[in-house]
Parts: sequence; C-alpha cells; structure tokens
Amino acid sequence: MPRIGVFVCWCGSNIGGVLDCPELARVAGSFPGVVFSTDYKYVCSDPGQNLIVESIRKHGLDRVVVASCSPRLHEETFRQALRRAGLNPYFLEMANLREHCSWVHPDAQEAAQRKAIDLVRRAVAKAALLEPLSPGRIPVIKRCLVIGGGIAGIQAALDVADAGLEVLLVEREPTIGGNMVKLDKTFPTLDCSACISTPKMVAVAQHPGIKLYTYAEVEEVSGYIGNFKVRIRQKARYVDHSKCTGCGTCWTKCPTSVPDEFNMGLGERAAIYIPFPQAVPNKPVIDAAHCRQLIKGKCGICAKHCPAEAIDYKQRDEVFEVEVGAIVVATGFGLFQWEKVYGEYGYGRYPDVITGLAFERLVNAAGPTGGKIQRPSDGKEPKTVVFIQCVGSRDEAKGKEYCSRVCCMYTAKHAHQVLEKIPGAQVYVFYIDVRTFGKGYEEFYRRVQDEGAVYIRGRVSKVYQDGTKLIVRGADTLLGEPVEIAADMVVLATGVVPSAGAQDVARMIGVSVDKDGFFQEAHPKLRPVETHTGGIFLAGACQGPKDIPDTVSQASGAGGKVCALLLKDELETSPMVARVNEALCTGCLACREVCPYRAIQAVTITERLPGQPPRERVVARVTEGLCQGCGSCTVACRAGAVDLKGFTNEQLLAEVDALCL
Amino acid sequence: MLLGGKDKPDPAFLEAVVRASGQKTLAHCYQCGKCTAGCPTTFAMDYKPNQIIRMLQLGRKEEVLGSRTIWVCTACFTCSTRCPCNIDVAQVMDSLRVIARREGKTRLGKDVVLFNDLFLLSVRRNGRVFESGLVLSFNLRRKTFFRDAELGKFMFARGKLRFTPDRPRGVRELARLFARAEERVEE
Amino acid sequence: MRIGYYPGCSLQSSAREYDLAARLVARHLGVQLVDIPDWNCCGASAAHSTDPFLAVALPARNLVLASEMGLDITVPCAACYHRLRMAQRELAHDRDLGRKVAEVLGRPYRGTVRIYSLLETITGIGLEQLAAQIVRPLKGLRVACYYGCLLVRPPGIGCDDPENPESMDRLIETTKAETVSWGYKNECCGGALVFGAREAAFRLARDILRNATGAGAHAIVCACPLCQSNLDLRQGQVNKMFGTNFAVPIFYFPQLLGLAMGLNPRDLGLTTHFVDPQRALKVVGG
Amino acid sequence: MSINENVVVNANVWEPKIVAFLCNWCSYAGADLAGVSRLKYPANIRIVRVPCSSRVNPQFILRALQRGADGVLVAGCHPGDCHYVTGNYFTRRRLTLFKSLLEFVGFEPERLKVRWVSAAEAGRFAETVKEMVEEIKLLGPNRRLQDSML
Repeated sequence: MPRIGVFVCWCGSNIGGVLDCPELARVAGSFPGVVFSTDYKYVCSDPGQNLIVESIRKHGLDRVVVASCSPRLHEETFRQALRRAGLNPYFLEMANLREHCSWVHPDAQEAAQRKAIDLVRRAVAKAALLEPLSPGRIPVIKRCLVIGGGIAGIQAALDVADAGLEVLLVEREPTIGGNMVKLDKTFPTLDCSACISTPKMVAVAQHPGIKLYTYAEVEEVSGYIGNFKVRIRQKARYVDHSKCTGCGTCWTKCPTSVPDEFNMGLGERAAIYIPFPQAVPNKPVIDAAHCRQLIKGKCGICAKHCPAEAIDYKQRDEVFEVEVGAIVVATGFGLFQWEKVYGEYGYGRYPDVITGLAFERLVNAAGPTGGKIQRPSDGKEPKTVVFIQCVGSRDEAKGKEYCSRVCCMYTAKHAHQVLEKIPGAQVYVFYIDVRTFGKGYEEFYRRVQDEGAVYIRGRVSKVYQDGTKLIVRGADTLLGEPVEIAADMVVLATGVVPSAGAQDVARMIGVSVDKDGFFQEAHPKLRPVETHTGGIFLAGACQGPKDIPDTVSQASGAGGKVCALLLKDELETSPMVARVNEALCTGCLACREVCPYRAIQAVTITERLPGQPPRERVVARVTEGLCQGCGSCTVACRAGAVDLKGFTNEQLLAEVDALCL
Repeated sequence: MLLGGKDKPDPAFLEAVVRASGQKTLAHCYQCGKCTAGCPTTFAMDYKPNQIIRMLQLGRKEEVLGSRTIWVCTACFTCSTRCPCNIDVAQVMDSLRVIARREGKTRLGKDVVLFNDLFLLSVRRNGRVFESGLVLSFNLRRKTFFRDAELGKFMFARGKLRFTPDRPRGVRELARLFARAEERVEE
Repeated sequence: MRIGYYPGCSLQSSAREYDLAARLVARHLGVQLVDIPDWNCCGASAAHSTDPFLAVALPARNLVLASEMGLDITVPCAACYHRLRMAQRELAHDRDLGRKVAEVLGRPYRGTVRIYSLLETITGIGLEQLAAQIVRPLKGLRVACYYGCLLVRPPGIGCDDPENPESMDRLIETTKAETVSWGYKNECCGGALVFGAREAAFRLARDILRNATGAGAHAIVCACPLCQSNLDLRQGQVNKMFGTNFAVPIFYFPQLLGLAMGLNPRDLGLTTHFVDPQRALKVVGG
Repeated sequence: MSINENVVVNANVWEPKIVAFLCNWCSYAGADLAGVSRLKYPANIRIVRVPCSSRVNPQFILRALQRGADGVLVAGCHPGDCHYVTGNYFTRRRLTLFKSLLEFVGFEPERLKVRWVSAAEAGRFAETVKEMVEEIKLLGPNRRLQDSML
C-alpha cells in the first residue's frame, strides 16, 4: 500500500477565499492510502516546498498530491521538491483547485467545495497507482546533415562547422549557391549578389569541418533525434573530380548545346558544363540526358581533349549511408509556374514577357547578354518596360493566396536597374500594395520613385503581342481608369513557391508541410526554426518566402539549435512514452499506423513457451527516442498491449472512478 | 459612420446581392482593379466595376443601383474569369440589374430594359424571338423609326427577315413559366 | 453520329447562313443533326438580366425536350450554348429549382443531356478526318479566328481555354487557310449592347476589326450569330460612326470549312453577307 | 460552512456530473485560461488531463457513464493544430464512430460531446460547459448506462 501525502494550497485567497482548505485536507485524510494531509498558505513557496520535503521524510511518504494550481504551472517545481527529498519525481500528482475550481466558481462555494473534493480524490486515486519513471538517455552523434546548398544551407553549415562539429552538406545541383548566386544585385543596398555569396561558397568548400556533396540527393532518412541514418545518392558526374583540374577544355570542345538553366533558359551551355564560372566545386559534370556519348555512344570529344584524363563515361551513381545527430532542411524556393495558369499574360508564348529571375540574368554582367538589358525576341534594348507584381501571389484564383514578400522589393530594384542602364527608359510598375517590410526598404522604394519609375495601382488584366509591341492592359484604381501601355518588355514578379521536390523531402524526413507546401515550423512565433520532429530544423525559404537577411538569420538560428543539441553527449528523453507488453501483442501493428512519429517498429522476437518449441513472431516495439507520448497507439491497440507511461489505462480508469463516486 | 456616401449605407443590400449572385463573399476584394482593366466597356461606365464592388462592400445601395455601369455591362465574363479573389463580377452585375429593375431604378438603363422587356414579350408570345418584330417594336417605342431601316431593306433582300413568327406548340408551357416567374417576384 | 440540334432564334432569321452551312457541312461529315422538336428561345441576355427564374427555366425546357429525345445536343450559337450550360449548372447546384421547373412544365428534369457547342462537335470528328475531306484548299487566305466571350467564358462553362482558345484555329488550318495570331480573339464584340448602348457596341466592333486587319487577316471567322451580325451587318454603321473603311468579311466557321470541302458557296449562305466575301476569297481563286 | 451540510443539503436536488477529458496542450490550457480570465461556468464539470485527445479510449467514456457520469466531454486541439500533428484526426474518426455506436445501442448521443478548444479559447471552453450542462439537465440523469441498470 502506498503512503500518500496530500498538501492543500490556499494560494493566499485565490483558493482559500472560495474553498475551505483545512476541511479539504481533513476530508483528503480519509481517502484510501492517505497517511498525511495538511493545508498551507503557499505550497509553492520555499517554506511550502520544505514542508513537502520534511513531511516525506517524517511520515515516510512515497506518493505526493499537491492540490493547488494548474500542473502546467508548477508540476516541475514540485517534482524538484520530491527529487530533493530523494523520491522519484514522477511520484507527484496535482489537483487543479485554482484555475479549474476556485477562480471559475467563486459564487458557488458549496458546489465548488464538492468539486474540489472530487478533484483531490481523483489525484489521490491516480497517485496510488503512480510508477517510478526515469528519463531515457540516448547518445548523440555529433554530426549534422544540411539538405540544400543555397545561402541558407551554406550559412547553417558554416555556423555549425565553426562550432567544431562535423557537417555534411548535400546539394542536388552541380554547384552550391542556390538562387542567391543567380541574382545580380541585392536590395536595398545594391551590393553585387555574387560578390557577397561566392566567398561563402568557397569557405564551405575549404572548411575542414564540412564535407560537401554536390550533384547528390538524400534518398532515405530513418532514426530519431541524435541518431539519424541517412542514405545519400551521389549522382554520376562522368567526370573524376580527383583528376579534373577544372581547366575548361571539355566544355569549350563539347558539340552539344542546351538551354542554360542557370540563365533561366536565356543562354546555352554545353552537355559537359559548370553552371557558372564561380561554381563550387569548379569542376564540370556531364548532363547525361543530353550527352551524345551517353545517349548514342558516339562522340567522346571531351574525353579525347581532357588533358587530365578525368572523363569517365562508365561512372555510376554511388549510394552510401551516414549517421548524423541533427538535420537542417534548407531546400529553398522555386518560382511559381506562371506559364501554366496565366493565360491572360500569354501562357509564356511571348518571348519578351519574362520573369524577375530571368531579368536578373539579363542584367547580370556574367549573364547571357553581358549585362545589357535586351529583348529575348530581337536583342533590341527595350525603351518601355512594364513590371507586373503579384503574379502567382495574393491570387486565390490561381491557387496562391499568400504574399511572396520579396517581389515588391526586387521589382523596385529592377525598376532602378532599367532606369540606370537605359537612358530615357520608361518604367511602369503595376502593384496592388507595395510592401516594404525591412530595414531601408521603404527608403529604397522612394528612391526608385524619385528616379522616375511610375507606380500604377492596379492589376494587369491582359498582355498581348501587337506587332513588336506588347500591349499591357491594366487599371489605375486610384484614378478609376483603365490604362493601356505599349511596352517593349514585360517583367513578371513571379511568386515564390517551395522548390521542386520539397514535398518528397518532407515525406522522407517525416515533417509536415503547410497548405502551400512550405515546411511547417513547430510554432509560428516561438519555435520558428524547429519542426515537430526532434532534431530536424528549418532554414530559409523552404519554411516560407523570405529575403536574404531573414534567410541568413534563420539559418544561423538553425545552426545555433543544432549546436545546442549536438554539443551534448547524451539526450534525456521524456519518460512518458508508450510501451508494448510483448506477451500480449498480436503483431497486428495497428499502433504503427496511427503513430505520427514513426516511433513504432515491427520486430521479430523468439518466444519460448514451456513444453513448446521456440517460435518466432512479430511484435510492435516503441523507439523511445522518437515517441512523444501522445498515446494514440494505446487506443488503436485491440489487444490492450500498448500503454502510456504516466497516463496508463489503469491510472485513467481509477481517475474516472474517483470522479464518479 | 463612413463619410462620402450620398445615401445611408445598407448592409442588408450587400447581403442580398451576395446571396442572389451566389458569391461566397465580396469582402475579399482588395481593389486590384483587374476587373476594370479587362472590362471592354469601362469607357461608357460612370463607376468602374471595382468601384461597384467597393460600394457594395460599403452597402451604398442607391449609388450602385443608380449607376450606368450595370446597364453597359455586356456580361462577357472577362472580369469573372480573371478575378484573383474568385468573385463572379458578371453574376453580381446580373443580380444588380434584376434588383434595379424590380425596384424601378432603371433611369440610366431605359433602352436596355425596354429591349429586354420586348424580347421577353416576344418569347412569351411566340416561344421564340421574332427578330424583325422585336427590332420594329423597339424602334417604334423609342421613336427612332428609321434607325436601322437600311439594314432592314438589306436583310429582307437576303431572306434574313421574316414577316411571321413561328410558334412552337409549347407556348402554353412557356406561359406557365412566365407566370411562375412573376409569382416569384411578388413573393 | 446522331446528335440533337438546337438552332436558336437567330439562326432562323438574321443568321440563316450559319444554319444553312452548319446543316450542310454536318451532313457531308456524316453528322446527323436532329432538331429538338418544338424548342423555345433560351432567353439570351434579356432573361438573365430580368429574372433569375426565367434565365434558368427557358433553357431548362429545351433540356427537358432533349432528354426526352434521348440525345445529347449541339448548339451553333455561342450565346445559346452559354445560356444552356449556365442553366444546367445552376440546376445541378439547386435541386429545388429543378423541381420547380419540372413542376411548372409537368415534365421531369433529369440533367443528363450533354451540351456541346457546334465547334466542339465538328472538331470532335478529328482534325485528320476533316483534313481528308478538304478538296479545295484555301491556301493564301489569312483569317483571324474570333471566339468572343460566351463560347469560352466563364471557365468551366466555355468549351475552350478562356484566355487562349485554339480549337477553331486548328479546325480552320485543316482547310490550309492561314490563321493569324492576334490579341482580340477572346475580346467582347459588344453585340449585346447594340440596342442598349449602341456607341459602346460599335466601338468594341471597331477595335476587333482593327486588330484583326492589323494582324494581317483578310477575314474573320466566328462561331456566334451575335458576333457575326455586330461585325458584319453593322460594319457599315461602324465605318460611318468612326470614319473607318473596313471591308472585312465575317465568316461562320462551317462556311469556310464547307467551301474547302468543295460545297456550293450559295448553299453555304455565302451570298447573304453584308460585306461581300468574294474579294477576300479571290486570293484562293473563289 | 461545513462539508457535511454541503453534501446533505443538495442531496435530493439532482445536478448533472460531467467528466471531461482535456488534452494537455490546447483544451486543458484553454480551461486554465478560463480560470486566469475569471470566466464563470457551472461547477458540474470534472477534468481529467490527458496528453492528447487521441489518448482517450472509448472505454474510459463508457466507464464514466457506467459509474454515474451524466455526460462526457472530450476536447482537443483544433484539427490541423494538434500538438502531436495528427492525433486529433484519430480522435475525430474514433469518437464519431463511437458516438453512432452509442446511438445504435439506444443511448442518448448528446451525452458525449467532442469539441475542439484551443489554448486561447477560454470563452469557448466556458460556453461549451454551460451549453452541455443545460443540455444534460434537459435530458435528466443518465440511468441507461449506469451500473445499477445493467
């Protein structure tokens, strides 16, 4: 029989003003198992806690009930008191007399008193059945995986590696750098994007703590916080990077040319290529889908010319496994596929209607036009340029309700660049609202207006080709008039969407995405870099549209979280997790189906029953590192084999019985 | 209260229009003006389509029903096709015409209403529109007898004008439909 | 193929040539058009601007008649097509309304009839099959295919992409005529305003004629009697109002198709246009 | 005021007893907030804390009704907001089924209520309790499922 002590708290007049606390303590004394009960003004105060500690010692108590405020407030406080008295801290149960009783029933003292008795009885009934619990300890693998090598992944990798931890950075493209390195200049400071991002790319390549895998993809993730197993596929590059010197002979000799993704299709590249001159690593890959040798088995020109004999057409994908303790997801963003749904802007049929990112390449000195703003159709310099904002943003009808956040500013930057580079140019920006949320952003917007950009408040309804002109039909809603502009070029501020394949990554690592496909953070305000899965963190635009400063901040935040996790030698896990009674388990695995954390695995055990040959059968087993203790599995189990520590079936039924007495 | 309206805001009117036109809400309109930008007849409108939606949001019944806009809308559905907020503006205009007619607020839409009435009268009598009769009676009522006279001659010469309507046998069924429609209005 | 045919009021008078050409071309292509017996007017824009019940009830009667025939229907007039489809959608959303209509008519409404535009029915035959019927290619003729509003809008009701419809272009290209790319193929012609706001209507017609000729078209091809009459019959009035001198023939698509199939121009109603198509057709030896 | 009086005085005036299972993260916190906000609601409710509404086995509900509860409330985070990602979807599915089962065997389904109450919805929690107490007062004491009747 347990020896239970009950401590009824007055909380000054908060409880004591409504309930008769001495009387409550007296009644509690008559409950089965209670050997000591008392009331006290403030049980949570130092003397109050000491009272508990002393009473445990004096009366040989092994279970404690504190009838006071919400356990959400002081459960931890009183557990510490138990620990100090040498008792297992999980031998505590609380009755919530304040939030759930005295504060809400101040005018019904009699009824409140009856309710309080029930609440204490419930707590005593549960206390009698409490078991000693101890948190699990799991070792931590001091290595971090970063998925995605854009500016977010780069920043997170550098921060973690600088703390002395090992980092694997996996990027699916042949180079790191992501979208940022495609940009010409960055708002509002107009510093050159490549100039500030390429040094960071080089730092990644040279950091002794970072292993860089480009042209590689994460294929499978299993395990749990501190102990993930990751399978990575290194795609065949057909170039032996240990031999290649990056001299560039191959790509100048290659006879094939295909549209250049890095330049948004505005230029061309060879089948063996580096995406851009400052690529990291600065060594080429062969694009197997377009290489003549790999498709038809005829060509071999690059191999013939390579002075380092680095070309290897027989190279195959390699798959390998690594163990990591934490994962940072930094898969970045893609552009909204406007060509599929914006028929009113021509479905992409008009060559001179381009996206903002294509404009970045057009205006970039290293881009396909050497930095001259030219029309893709005829190479002429446009004199009248129209910018259309919110293409695929704030457009419920096209399936994108949200604001992409960066377009207002990059459009302002583009407007500035047109006015700067083309003397006498006319620039019109159609907008709905201009959102300049960052430091120095509003000032930049005003500067662009000073420079002559004409802002027109209204959405464009239609763009059509009329000879060499693009007719843009919009409205000036401030004047209440329709507007028609004959433009030479139209730049669409295409919205930001999760990068292609982000959904697959989410599924693979077991993290949920929001309705727009962005990764779901654990809490929108207070846990913006964590996910609901322990040990997996988010950085950058994969979590929602972001500009560069916000991306870098979040990446550093994720880096900090990773360090805080991996700098521990062991992790303590909550002891309130599910457990399976393998003797009762039938191996139906209904529990596994409902587990949101993939914490239940099927294992084969060998059963030895007396008088029978040993027999193998499948049972469910809980991985404590993954289990978060929701208890959904306990209900799914038809055999009654699964229970939840700290909230067992027996305890809960006893609570119900005590309340219904 | 909101300033600037010529009449007292009538929130019930907004609700009636939302219901009649089968919209989820007009509250999401953020005045991007895409409806106005694509509308083929804004030049003839006193209020632009986005302004009509705005006035509806504010319950400005008299101004909306008294506008010329609702009568020069061709119901071409360009606005509805492109509205980012999924507002079926054309359907809203339709409902406004119906309400304006029912409440006799058709000062700026006399010709449209006259034409529609004569059209439906023709359908009611003949089951089908008797085009020549319709045009003739329209021009008679408007006292613009000779407006399309040259076209009439031309059409007659090419067998495009008929002098007698043909009457489907279902005219009686149609009469019942018309009667039912009138009952509904009285309800 | 047998399909119910709903000609609509205009095709009995002002758009007689559309009816002639549709029936003739269909016959030659092996499509048997079965007139819906005793059909009535769809109510057009007059009904839906006046009374929501009539706007649905008038087309509904035709759908009831068609379902009694047990045939799907094809509709040459874009406005009728639009009204029939809208009514069907409305009735599907509002079961109560369907019951009321059935009650007044004394016949059940089932809602199972499928409604096609004539353009869909003809292109549905297959472009290759159609090309095989072309005996008199219209090489050298440049046309602007004009879809207007109600054939393609609103989305879900229209029979082609609302922003860049192309089915008529593909169809006309089987005749070896050239189709131009132009910005006004889905703009409104204003036909509905000819009586209510004449100047507005003519201005829209002028813009369409200007854009089509600007794109190098000899002629415009359409699939709607309202569009045709506003662009053809009213072209003189448009010229007078704006001081322009357009002489752009406006064809119905089956007329051009029939011509290329070697059918008699007179039988296709090509002699009853306001703007004589002869000059435009001269480029193809017409 | 003495406890004896309290128990005896109202012994013959029936007051419904409602057992509530509240998830720790949303509904229990919502009930806490109702206290902090000093909202008032009838004292007929007795709260049991569970980690997640999906921890609530229909067996617990049945037990409460057998042992004399007149109503049972299960409350959790709003669907989509579950602290355990998907737990409350299972709750919704299970308890919808369970409720129809109760109805099938001739039990008043109104006695079981499943509500989504977030940590911020103190008002909604208080309203739910008020509403439920009123409804169950109309239904009268739960006799059908009490042990004595079985």
